[in-house]
Amino acid sequence: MPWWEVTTDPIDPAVLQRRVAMPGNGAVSLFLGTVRNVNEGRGVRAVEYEAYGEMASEELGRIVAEAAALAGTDRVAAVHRVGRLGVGEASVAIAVSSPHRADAFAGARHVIEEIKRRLPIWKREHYVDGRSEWLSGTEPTTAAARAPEAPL
Amino acid sequence: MPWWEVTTDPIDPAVLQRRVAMPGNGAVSLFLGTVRNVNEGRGVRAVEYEAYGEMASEELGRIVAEAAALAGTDRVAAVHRVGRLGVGEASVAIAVSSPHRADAFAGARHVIEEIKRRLPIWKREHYVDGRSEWLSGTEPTTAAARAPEAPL
Amino acid sequence: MSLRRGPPGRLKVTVLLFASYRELVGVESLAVSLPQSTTVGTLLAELRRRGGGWARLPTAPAVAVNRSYSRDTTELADGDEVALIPPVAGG
Amino acid sequence: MSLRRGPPGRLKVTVLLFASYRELVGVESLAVSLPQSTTVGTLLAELRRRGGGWARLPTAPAVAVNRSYSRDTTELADGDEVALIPPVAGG
Repeated sequence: MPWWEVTTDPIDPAVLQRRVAMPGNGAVSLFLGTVRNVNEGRGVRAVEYEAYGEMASEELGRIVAEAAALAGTDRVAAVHRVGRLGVGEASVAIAVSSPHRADAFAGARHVIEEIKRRLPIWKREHYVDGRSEWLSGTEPTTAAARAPEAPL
Repeated sequence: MPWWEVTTDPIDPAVLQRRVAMPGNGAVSLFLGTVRNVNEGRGVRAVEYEAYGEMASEELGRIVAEAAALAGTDRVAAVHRVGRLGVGEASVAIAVSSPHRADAFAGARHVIEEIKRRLPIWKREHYVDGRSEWLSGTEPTTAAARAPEAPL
Repeated sequence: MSLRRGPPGRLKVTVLLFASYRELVGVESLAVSLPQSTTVGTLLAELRRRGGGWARLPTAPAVAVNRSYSRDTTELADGDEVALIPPVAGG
Repeated sequence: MSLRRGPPGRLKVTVLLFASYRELVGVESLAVSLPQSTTVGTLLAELRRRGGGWARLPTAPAVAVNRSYSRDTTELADGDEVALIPPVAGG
Protein backbone atom coordinates (compact mmCIF):
# COMPACT_ATOMS: atom_id res chain seq x y z
CA MET A 1 0.00 0.00 0.00
CA PRO A 2 1.23 3.50 -0.72
CA TRP A 3 2.55 5.45 2.26
CA TRP A 4 3.47 9.08 2.68
CA GLU A 5 4.15 11.62 5.41
CA VAL A 6 5.07 15.25 6.01
CA THR A 7 6.90 15.34 9.29
CA THR A 8 9.39 17.16 11.48
CA ASP A 9 11.11 13.87 12.39
CA PRO A 10 14.49 12.98 10.90
CA ILE A 11 14.24 10.67 7.90
CA ASP A 12 15.52 7.11 8.03
CA PRO A 13 15.77 5.77 4.46
CA ALA A 14 15.93 2.20 5.75
CA VAL A 15 12.40 2.57 7.11
CA LEU A 16 11.11 3.62 3.70
CA GLN A 17 12.95 0.78 2.10
CA ARG A 18 11.31 -1.71 4.44
CA ARG A 19 7.90 -0.15 3.77
CA VAL A 20 8.11 -0.93 0.06
CA ALA A 21 9.86 -4.29 0.36
CA MET A 22 7.90 -7.21 -1.05
CA PRO A 23 9.25 -10.69 -1.86
CA GLY A 24 7.97 -10.50 -5.45
CA ASN A 25 9.54 -7.11 -6.14
CA GLY A 26 13.19 -7.45 -7.06
CA ALA A 27 13.90 -3.79 -7.84
CA VAL A 28 13.95 -0.91 -5.38
CA SER A 29 14.65 2.67 -6.39
CA LEU A 30 15.31 5.04 -3.53
CA PHE A 31 15.80 8.77 -3.87
CA LEU A 32 17.10 11.13 -1.22
CA GLY A 33 17.25 14.87 -1.28
CA THR A 34 19.72 16.35 1.19
CA VAL A 35 20.54 19.89 2.28
CA ARG A 36 23.46 21.26 0.27
CA ASN A 37 26.18 23.40 1.81
CA VAL A 38 26.06 25.86 -1.06
CA ASN A 39 23.38 27.30 -3.31
CA GLU A 40 24.03 29.67 -6.17
CA GLY A 41 27.47 30.37 -4.82
CA ARG A 42 26.39 31.20 -1.25
CA GLY A 43 27.46 29.09 1.71
CA VAL A 44 24.45 27.52 3.41
CA ARG A 45 24.41 26.62 7.09
CA ALA A 46 20.86 25.36 7.45
CA VAL A 47 17.51 25.30 5.71
CA GLU A 48 14.10 25.88 7.22
CA TYR A 49 11.24 24.15 5.47
CA GLU A 50 7.75 25.53 5.98
CA ALA A 51 4.72 23.62 4.74
CA TYR A 52 1.04 24.15 4.28
CA GLY A 53 0.89 20.95 6.26
CA GLU A 54 -2.58 19.59 5.57
CA MET A 55 -2.41 20.33 1.86
CA ALA A 56 1.20 19.14 1.53
CA SER A 57 0.16 15.82 2.99
CA GLU A 58 -2.89 15.50 0.73
CA GLU A 59 -0.94 16.59 -2.35
CA LEU A 60 1.89 14.18 -1.54
CA GLY A 61 -0.73 11.44 -1.27
CA ARG A 62 -1.99 12.33 -4.75
CA ILE A 63 1.55 12.31 -6.13
CA VAL A 64 2.29 8.94 -4.54
CA ALA A 65 -0.93 7.53 -6.01
CA GLU A 66 0.03 8.80 -9.47
CA ALA A 67 3.46 7.18 -9.15
CA ALA A 68 1.87 3.93 -8.07
CA ALA A 69 -0.39 3.94 -11.12
CA LEU A 70 2.53 4.88 -13.37
CA ALA A 71 4.79 2.16 -11.99
CA GLY A 72 2.09 -0.48 -11.76
CA THR A 73 2.76 -1.12 -8.08
CA ASP A 74 1.32 -0.07 -4.76
CA ARG A 75 4.76 -0.14 -3.17
CA VAL A 76 5.47 3.59 -3.17
CA ALA A 77 6.53 5.51 -0.08
CA ALA A 78 7.50 9.15 0.30
CA VAL A 79 8.33 11.43 3.18
CA HIS A 80 9.09 15.14 3.25
CA ARG A 81 10.62 16.64 6.32
CA VAL A 82 9.88 20.17 7.51
CA GLY A 83 11.44 22.40 10.13
CA ARG A 84 15.09 23.36 10.43
CA LEU A 85 17.60 21.01 8.79
CA GLY A 86 21.39 21.11 8.84
CA VAL A 87 23.67 20.51 5.86
CA GLY A 88 23.62 16.88 4.75
CA GLU A 89 20.32 16.05 6.42
CA ALA A 90 17.65 14.47 4.23
CA SER A 91 14.69 16.70 3.43
CA VAL A 92 12.93 14.18 1.26
CA ALA A 93 13.06 10.42 0.69
CA ILE A 94 11.19 8.31 -1.82
CA ALA A 95 11.15 4.54 -2.27
CA VAL A 96 9.48 2.46 -4.96
CA SER A 97 9.74 -1.27 -5.34
CA SER A 98 8.58 -3.18 -8.37
CA PRO A 99 9.18 -6.42 -10.20
CA HIS A 100 10.71 -4.25 -12.97
CA ARG A 101 13.56 -1.81 -12.46
CA ALA A 102 12.35 0.62 -15.12
CA ASP A 103 9.06 0.99 -13.24
CA ALA A 104 10.84 1.49 -9.93
CA PHE A 105 13.00 4.26 -11.38
CA ALA A 106 10.06 5.91 -13.17
CA GLY A 107 7.95 5.88 -10.02
CA ALA A 108 10.65 7.48 -7.86
CA ARG A 109 11.40 10.03 -10.54
CA HIS A 110 7.75 11.00 -10.83
CA VAL A 111 7.45 11.61 -7.10
CA ILE A 112 10.47 13.90 -6.83
CA GLU A 113 9.60 15.84 -9.99
CA GLU A 114 6.03 16.45 -8.82
CA ILE A 115 7.16 17.33 -5.31
CA LYS A 116 9.34 20.07 -6.79
CA ARG A 117 6.53 21.19 -9.07
CA ARG A 118 3.57 21.38 -6.74
CA LEU A 119 4.08 20.42 -3.10
CA PRO A 120 3.18 23.49 -0.99
CA ILE A 121 6.48 23.65 0.85
CA TRP A 122 8.87 26.59 1.08
CA LYS A 123 12.49 26.86 1.94
CA ARG A 124 14.28 29.58 3.85
CA GLU A 125 18.02 29.27 3.49
CA HIS A 126 20.26 30.40 6.33
CA TYR A 127 23.63 31.43 4.98
CA VAL A 128 27.01 31.26 6.65
CA ASP A 129 27.16 35.07 6.51
CA GLY A 130 24.24 35.20 8.96
CA ARG A 131 21.58 36.28 6.46
CA SER A 132 18.59 34.22 5.44
CA GLU A 133 16.21 34.27 2.49
CA TRP A 134 13.19 32.51 1.11
CA LEU A 135 14.29 30.57 -1.91
CA SER A 136 12.58 31.67 -5.08
CA GLY A 137 10.62 28.62 -6.12
CA THR A 138 8.50 27.21 -8.91
CA GLU A 139 5.07 28.58 -9.84
CA PRO A 140 2.74 25.64 -9.24
CA THR A 141 0.06 26.97 -11.58
CA THR A 142 0.50 24.32 -14.24
CA ALA A 143 -0.47 21.72 -11.68
CA ALA A 144 -3.82 23.48 -11.21
CA ALA A 145 -4.38 23.69 -14.94
CA ARG A 146 -3.92 19.97 -15.44
CA ALA A 147 -5.16 18.62 -12.11
CA PRO A 148 -8.15 16.38 -12.88
CA GLU A 149 -9.39 16.93 -9.34
CA ALA A 150 -9.48 20.74 -9.64
CA PRO A 151 -12.64 21.68 -7.76
CA LEU A 152 -15.67 22.81 -9.74
CA MET B 1 35.95 8.84 -5.60
CA PRO B 2 34.19 5.91 -7.25
CA TRP B 3 33.95 2.73 -5.20
CA TRP B 4 32.93 -0.79 -6.13
CA GLU B 5 33.14 -4.33 -4.80
CA VAL B 6 32.18 -7.91 -5.56
CA THR B 7 31.78 -9.63 -2.24
CA THR B 8 30.17 -12.47 -0.33
CA ASP B 9 29.28 -10.10 2.54
CA PRO B 10 25.67 -8.97 3.07
CA ILE B 11 24.96 -5.57 1.56
CA ASP B 12 24.19 -2.58 3.77
CA PRO B 13 22.68 0.17 1.59
CA ALA B 14 23.39 2.76 4.28
CA VAL B 15 27.10 2.18 3.84
CA LEU B 16 26.87 2.90 0.11
CA GLN B 17 24.81 5.95 0.80
CA ARG B 18 27.48 7.27 3.15
CA ARG B 19 30.18 6.53 0.60
CA VAL B 20 28.62 8.85 -1.96
CA ALA B 21 27.47 11.55 0.46
CA MET B 22 28.99 14.97 -0.16
CA PRO B 23 27.77 18.28 1.26
CA GLY B 24 27.52 19.85 -2.20
CA ASN B 25 25.48 16.98 -3.66
CA GLY B 26 21.80 17.33 -2.81
CA ALA B 27 20.50 14.36 -4.79
CA VAL B 28 21.14 10.69 -4.08
CA SER B 29 19.76 7.88 -6.21
CA LEU B 30 20.05 4.44 -4.69
CA PHE B 31 19.10 1.22 -6.44
CA LEU B 32 18.72 -2.19 -4.84
CA GLY B 33 18.22 -5.51 -6.51
CA THR B 34 16.78 -8.17 -4.23
CA VAL B 35 16.12 -11.87 -4.60
CA ARG B 36 12.51 -12.48 -5.68
CA ASN B 37 10.43 -15.32 -4.32
CA VAL B 38 9.18 -16.23 -7.77
CA ASN B 39 10.61 -16.25 -11.28
CA GLU B 40 8.68 -17.15 -14.39
CA GLY B 41 5.99 -18.72 -12.26
CA ARG B 42 8.29 -20.94 -10.20
CA GLY B 43 8.67 -20.49 -6.46
CA VAL B 44 12.23 -19.56 -5.56
CA ARG B 45 13.81 -20.38 -2.22
CA ALA B 46 17.33 -19.09 -2.74
CA VAL B 47 19.71 -17.93 -5.43
CA GLU B 48 23.36 -18.79 -5.81
CA TYR B 49 25.47 -16.19 -7.55
CA GLU B 50 28.73 -17.30 -9.13
CA ALA B 51 31.18 -14.74 -10.46
CA TYR B 52 34.35 -14.66 -12.51
CA GLY B 53 35.55 -12.68 -9.54
CA GLU B 54 38.59 -10.81 -10.84
CA MET B 55 36.91 -9.84 -14.10
CA ALA B 56 33.59 -8.99 -12.42
CA SER B 57 35.43 -6.59 -10.17
CA GLU B 58 37.36 -5.00 -13.05
CA GLU B 59 34.27 -4.78 -15.24
CA LEU B 60 32.22 -3.28 -12.42
CA GLY B 61 34.99 -0.71 -12.01
CA ARG B 62 34.70 0.17 -15.70
CA ILE B 63 30.92 0.46 -15.41
CA VAL B 64 31.19 2.68 -12.35
CA ALA B 65 33.71 4.91 -14.15
CA GLU B 66 31.34 5.23 -17.12
CA ALA B 67 28.48 6.19 -14.81
CA ALA B 68 30.68 8.77 -13.10
CA ALA B 69 31.56 10.33 -16.46
CA LEU B 70 27.91 10.21 -17.54
CA ALA B 71 26.64 11.80 -14.34
CA GLY B 72 29.46 14.31 -14.04
CA THR B 73 30.34 13.17 -10.53
CA ASP B 74 32.87 10.89 -8.89
CA ARG B 75 30.35 9.91 -6.24
CA VAL B 76 29.34 6.53 -7.61
CA ALA B 77 29.39 3.34 -5.56
CA ALA B 78 28.29 -0.16 -6.50
CA VAL B 79 28.46 -3.56 -4.89
CA HIS B 80 27.43 -6.97 -6.17
CA ARG B 81 27.07 -9.82 -3.77
CA VAL B 82 27.88 -13.42 -4.68
CA GLY B 83 27.26 -16.72 -2.96
CA ARG B 84 23.96 -18.07 -1.72
CA LEU B 85 21.24 -15.48 -1.00
CA GLY B 86 17.79 -15.95 0.48
CA VAL B 87 14.58 -14.33 -0.76
CA GLY B 88 14.55 -10.59 -0.06
CA GLU B 89 18.31 -10.29 0.37
CA ALA B 90 20.04 -7.64 -1.74
CA SER B 91 22.22 -8.98 -4.53
CA VAL B 92 23.22 -5.59 -5.84
CA ALA B 93 23.23 -2.02 -4.58
CA ILE B 94 24.17 1.17 -6.40
CA ALA B 95 24.39 4.71 -5.09
CA VAL B 96 25.08 7.92 -6.98
CA SER B 97 25.05 11.40 -5.52
CA SER B 98 25.11 14.56 -7.58
CA PRO B 99 24.15 18.21 -7.37
CA HIS B 100 21.46 17.35 -9.96
CA ARG B 101 18.81 14.70 -9.52
CA ALA B 102 18.64 13.83 -13.22
CA ASP B 103 22.35 12.98 -13.16
CA ALA B 104 21.98 10.89 -10.01
CA PHE B 105 19.15 8.86 -11.57
CA ALA B 106 21.00 8.49 -14.90
CA GLY B 107 24.16 7.30 -13.17
CA ALA B 108 22.39 4.66 -11.09
CA ARG B 109 20.40 3.52 -14.09
CA HIS B 110 23.54 3.13 -16.19
CA VAL B 111 25.21 0.95 -13.58
CA ILE B 112 22.32 -1.50 -13.20
CA GLU B 113 21.70 -1.73 -16.95
CA GLU B 114 25.37 -2.46 -17.67
CA ILE B 115 25.62 -4.92 -14.79
CA LYS B 116 22.79 -6.89 -16.35
CA ARG B 117 24.35 -6.60 -19.78
CA ARG B 118 27.96 -7.51 -19.16
CA LEU B 119 29.00 -8.34 -15.59
CA PRO B 120 30.37 -11.92 -15.62
CA ILE B 121 28.06 -13.21 -12.92
CA TRP B 122 25.68 -16.15 -13.11
CA LYS B 123 22.68 -17.14 -11.12
CA ARG B 124 21.52 -20.59 -10.09
CA GLU B 125 17.99 -20.52 -8.78
CA HIS B 126 16.95 -23.01 -6.13
CA TYR B 127 13.23 -23.67 -6.36
CA VAL B 128 10.81 -24.60 -3.62
CA ASP B 129 10.24 -27.93 -5.38
CA GLY B 130 13.86 -28.84 -4.61
CA ARG B 131 15.23 -28.44 -8.13
CA SER B 132 17.76 -25.87 -9.20
CA GLU B 133 18.77 -24.35 -12.53
CA TRP B 134 21.17 -21.86 -14.03
CA LEU B 135 19.17 -18.90 -15.16
CA SER B 136 19.38 -18.30 -18.88
CA GLY B 137 21.07 -14.94 -19.12
CA THR B 138 22.05 -12.24 -21.57
CA GLU B 139 24.69 -12.68 -24.27
CA PRO B 140 27.36 -10.12 -23.37
CA THR B 141 28.75 -9.94 -26.90
CA THR B 142 27.56 -6.43 -27.66
CA ALA B 143 29.71 -5.20 -24.81
CA ALA B 144 32.79 -6.61 -26.56
CA ALA B 145 31.81 -5.06 -29.87
CA ARG B 146 31.55 -1.58 -28.41
CA ALA B 147 34.15 -1.75 -25.64
CA PRO B 148 36.77 0.88 -26.42
CA GLU B 149 39.30 -1.05 -24.34
CA ALA B 150 38.89 -4.32 -26.31
CA PRO B 151 42.43 -5.73 -26.39
CA LEU B 152 44.37 -5.57 -29.65
CA MET C 1 -36.97 45.03 -8.08
CA SER C 2 -37.00 44.09 -11.74
CA LEU C 3 -33.48 42.76 -11.55
CA ARG C 4 -33.24 39.50 -9.65
CA ARG C 5 -30.19 39.51 -7.38
CA GLY C 6 -28.36 36.47 -6.05
CA PRO C 7 -29.36 34.94 -2.77
CA PRO C 8 -29.07 37.46 0.03
CA GLY C 9 -26.76 35.44 2.33
CA ARG C 10 -23.04 35.95 2.48
CA LEU C 11 -20.28 33.38 2.73
CA LYS C 12 -17.33 33.21 5.02
CA VAL C 13 -13.96 31.88 3.89
CA THR C 14 -10.65 31.56 5.64
CA VAL C 15 -7.64 32.95 3.80
CA LEU C 16 -4.25 31.42 4.62
CA LEU C 17 -0.84 32.87 3.79
CA PHE C 18 2.51 31.13 3.86
CA ALA C 19 6.22 31.84 3.77
CA SER C 20 7.10 34.99 1.79
CA TYR C 21 3.42 35.97 1.36
CA ARG C 22 2.82 35.69 5.07
CA GLU C 23 5.82 37.87 5.77
CA LEU C 24 4.84 40.36 3.06
CA VAL C 25 1.35 40.87 4.43
CA GLY C 26 2.10 40.20 8.07
CA VAL C 27 -0.94 37.95 8.32
CA GLU C 28 -1.08 34.17 8.62
CA SER C 29 -4.81 33.61 8.58
CA LEU C 30 -7.79 35.86 7.90
CA ALA C 31 -11.57 35.34 8.01
CA VAL C 32 -13.26 37.10 5.10
CA SER C 33 -16.97 37.66 4.48
CA LEU C 34 -17.93 37.70 0.81
CA PRO C 35 -21.05 37.95 -1.34
CA GLN C 36 -22.39 34.69 -2.75
CA SER C 37 -20.87 33.59 -6.07
CA THR C 38 -17.52 35.22 -5.40
CA THR C 39 -14.76 33.62 -7.44
CA VAL C 40 -11.15 33.10 -6.47
CA GLY C 41 -10.16 35.90 -8.86
CA THR C 42 -12.61 38.34 -7.29
CA LEU C 43 -11.39 37.48 -3.80
CA LEU C 44 -7.79 38.11 -4.87
CA ALA C 45 -8.73 41.54 -6.28
CA GLU C 46 -10.59 42.30 -3.06
CA LEU C 47 -7.54 41.40 -0.97
CA ARG C 48 -5.18 43.48 -3.10
CA ARG C 49 -7.42 46.52 -2.66
CA ARG C 50 -6.63 46.43 1.06
CA GLY C 51 -3.29 48.07 0.27
CA GLY C 52 -0.03 47.64 2.17
CA GLY C 53 1.53 44.20 1.78
CA TRP C 54 -1.70 42.94 0.17
CA ALA C 55 -1.19 45.30 -2.76
CA ARG C 56 2.28 43.92 -3.29
CA LEU C 57 1.09 40.32 -3.69
CA PRO C 58 1.37 39.04 -7.26
CA THR C 59 -1.68 39.74 -9.43
CA ALA C 60 -2.34 36.05 -9.98
CA PRO C 61 -0.72 33.92 -7.28
CA ALA C 62 -1.39 30.19 -7.20
CA VAL C 63 -4.38 29.47 -5.02
CA ALA C 64 -5.61 26.31 -3.35
CA VAL C 65 -9.21 25.93 -2.28
CA ASN C 66 -9.72 23.28 0.36
CA ARG C 67 -6.19 21.99 -0.21
CA SER C 68 -6.42 21.51 -3.98
CA TYR C 69 -5.05 23.88 -6.57
CA SER C 70 -7.86 25.91 -8.09
CA ARG C 71 -8.49 28.34 -10.92
CA ASP C 72 -9.34 32.03 -10.85
CA THR C 73 -12.83 31.17 -12.01
CA THR C 74 -13.54 28.73 -9.19
CA GLU C 75 -16.60 29.88 -7.19
CA LEU C 76 -16.15 29.90 -3.46
CA ALA C 77 -18.51 28.26 -1.01
CA ASP C 78 -19.21 29.01 2.61
CA GLY C 79 -16.51 27.63 4.86
CA ASP C 80 -13.88 27.28 2.14
CA GLU C 81 -10.21 27.39 3.06
CA VAL C 82 -8.42 29.56 0.52
CA ALA C 83 -4.62 29.45 0.55
CA LEU C 84 -2.33 31.77 -1.37
CA ILE C 85 0.58 29.62 -2.47
CA PRO C 86 3.98 31.25 -3.12
CA PRO C 87 6.22 29.58 -5.69
CA VAL C 88 7.01 26.22 -4.13
CA ALA C 89 10.45 24.95 -3.17
CA GLY C 90 9.98 21.48 -1.73
CA GLY C 91 12.35 18.62 -2.33
CA MET D 1 62.70 -22.92 -47.25
CA SER D 2 61.36 -20.31 -49.64
CA LEU D 3 58.29 -19.76 -47.43
CA ARG D 4 59.05 -17.89 -44.20
CA ARG D 5 57.14 -19.44 -41.25
CA GLY D 6 56.18 -17.72 -38.03
CA PRO D 7 58.42 -17.91 -34.98
CA PRO D 8 58.92 -21.49 -33.83
CA GLY D 9 57.92 -20.99 -30.12
CA ARG D 10 54.53 -21.90 -28.71
CA LEU D 11 52.38 -20.03 -26.23
CA LYS D 12 50.57 -21.20 -23.16
CA VAL D 13 47.20 -19.84 -22.15
CA THR D 14 44.89 -20.67 -19.30
CA VAL D 15 41.26 -21.38 -20.22
CA LEU D 16 38.63 -20.74 -17.55
CA LEU D 17 35.05 -22.00 -17.53
CA PHE D 18 32.17 -20.81 -15.39
CA ALA D 19 28.67 -21.76 -14.33
CA SER D 20 26.80 -23.78 -16.98
CA TYR D 21 29.89 -24.08 -19.21
CA ARG D 22 31.92 -25.43 -16.32
CA GLU D 23 29.24 -28.00 -15.57
CA LEU D 24 28.84 -28.89 -19.25
CA VAL D 25 32.54 -29.62 -19.74
CA GLY D 26 33.33 -30.71 -16.21
CA VAL D 27 36.43 -28.53 -16.21
CA GLU D 28 37.03 -25.30 -14.33
CA SER D 29 40.50 -24.40 -15.56
CA LEU D 30 42.75 -25.79 -18.28
CA ALA D 31 46.29 -25.01 -19.44
CA VAL D 32 46.55 -25.11 -23.25
CA SER D 33 49.62 -24.92 -25.44
CA LEU D 34 49.06 -23.25 -28.80
CA PRO D 35 51.03 -22.16 -31.84
CA GLN D 36 52.03 -18.51 -32.03
CA SER D 37 49.44 -16.18 -33.61
CA THR D 38 46.50 -18.29 -32.50
CA THR D 39 43.32 -16.23 -32.36
CA VAL D 40 40.44 -16.57 -29.92
CA GLY D 41 38.34 -18.09 -32.71
CA THR D 42 40.96 -20.71 -33.50
CA LEU D 43 41.29 -21.64 -29.83
CA LEU D 44 37.52 -22.07 -29.57
CA ALA D 45 37.50 -24.38 -32.59
CA GLU D 46 40.40 -26.34 -31.07
CA LEU D 47 38.50 -26.75 -27.80
CA ARG D 48 35.31 -27.90 -29.51
CA ARG D 49 37.25 -30.58 -31.39
CA ARG D 50 37.99 -32.24 -28.05
CA GLY D 51 34.47 -33.67 -28.12
CA GLY D 52 32.25 -34.49 -25.12
CA GLY D 53 31.02 -31.42 -23.30
CA TRP D 54 33.46 -29.25 -25.27
CA ALA D 55 31.63 -30.08 -28.49
CA ARG D 56 28.36 -28.96 -26.93
CA LEU D 57 29.64 -25.46 -26.13
CA PRO D 58 28.10 -22.78 -28.33
CA THR D 59 29.99 -22.11 -31.55
CA ALA D 60 30.70 -18.50 -30.60
CA PRO D 61 30.50 -17.99 -26.86
CA ALA D 62 31.49 -14.65 -25.37
CA VAL D 63 35.16 -14.68 -24.48
CA ALA D 64 37.23 -12.51 -22.20
CA VAL D 65 40.98 -12.28 -22.58
CA ASN D 66 42.74 -11.06 -19.46
CA ARG D 67 39.41 -10.01 -17.97
CA SER D 68 38.19 -7.87 -20.87
CA TYR D 69 35.67 -8.95 -23.47
CA SER D 70 37.47 -9.79 -26.71
CA ARG D 71 36.70 -10.60 -30.31
CA ASP D 72 37.17 -13.83 -32.25
CA THR D 73 39.99 -12.20 -34.17
CA THR D 74 41.98 -11.23 -31.07
CA GLU D 75 45.44 -12.83 -31.18
CA LEU D 76 46.49 -14.58 -28.02
CA ALA D 77 49.79 -13.96 -26.22
CA ASP D 78 51.78 -16.19 -23.93
CA GLY D 79 50.30 -16.25 -20.44
CA ASP D 80 46.88 -14.99 -21.45
CA GLU D 81 43.86 -15.86 -19.33
CA VAL D 82 41.02 -16.83 -21.65
CA ALA D 83 37.57 -17.13 -20.09
CA LEU D 84 34.48 -18.56 -21.78
CA ILE D 85 31.58 -16.45 -20.56
CA PRO D 86 28.08 -17.96 -20.47
CA PRO D 87 25.17 -15.55 -20.92
CA VAL D 88 25.37 -13.32 -17.86
CA ALA D 89 22.72 -12.95 -15.18
CA GLY D 90 24.05 -10.46 -12.67
CA GLY D 91 21.93 -7.87 -10.93
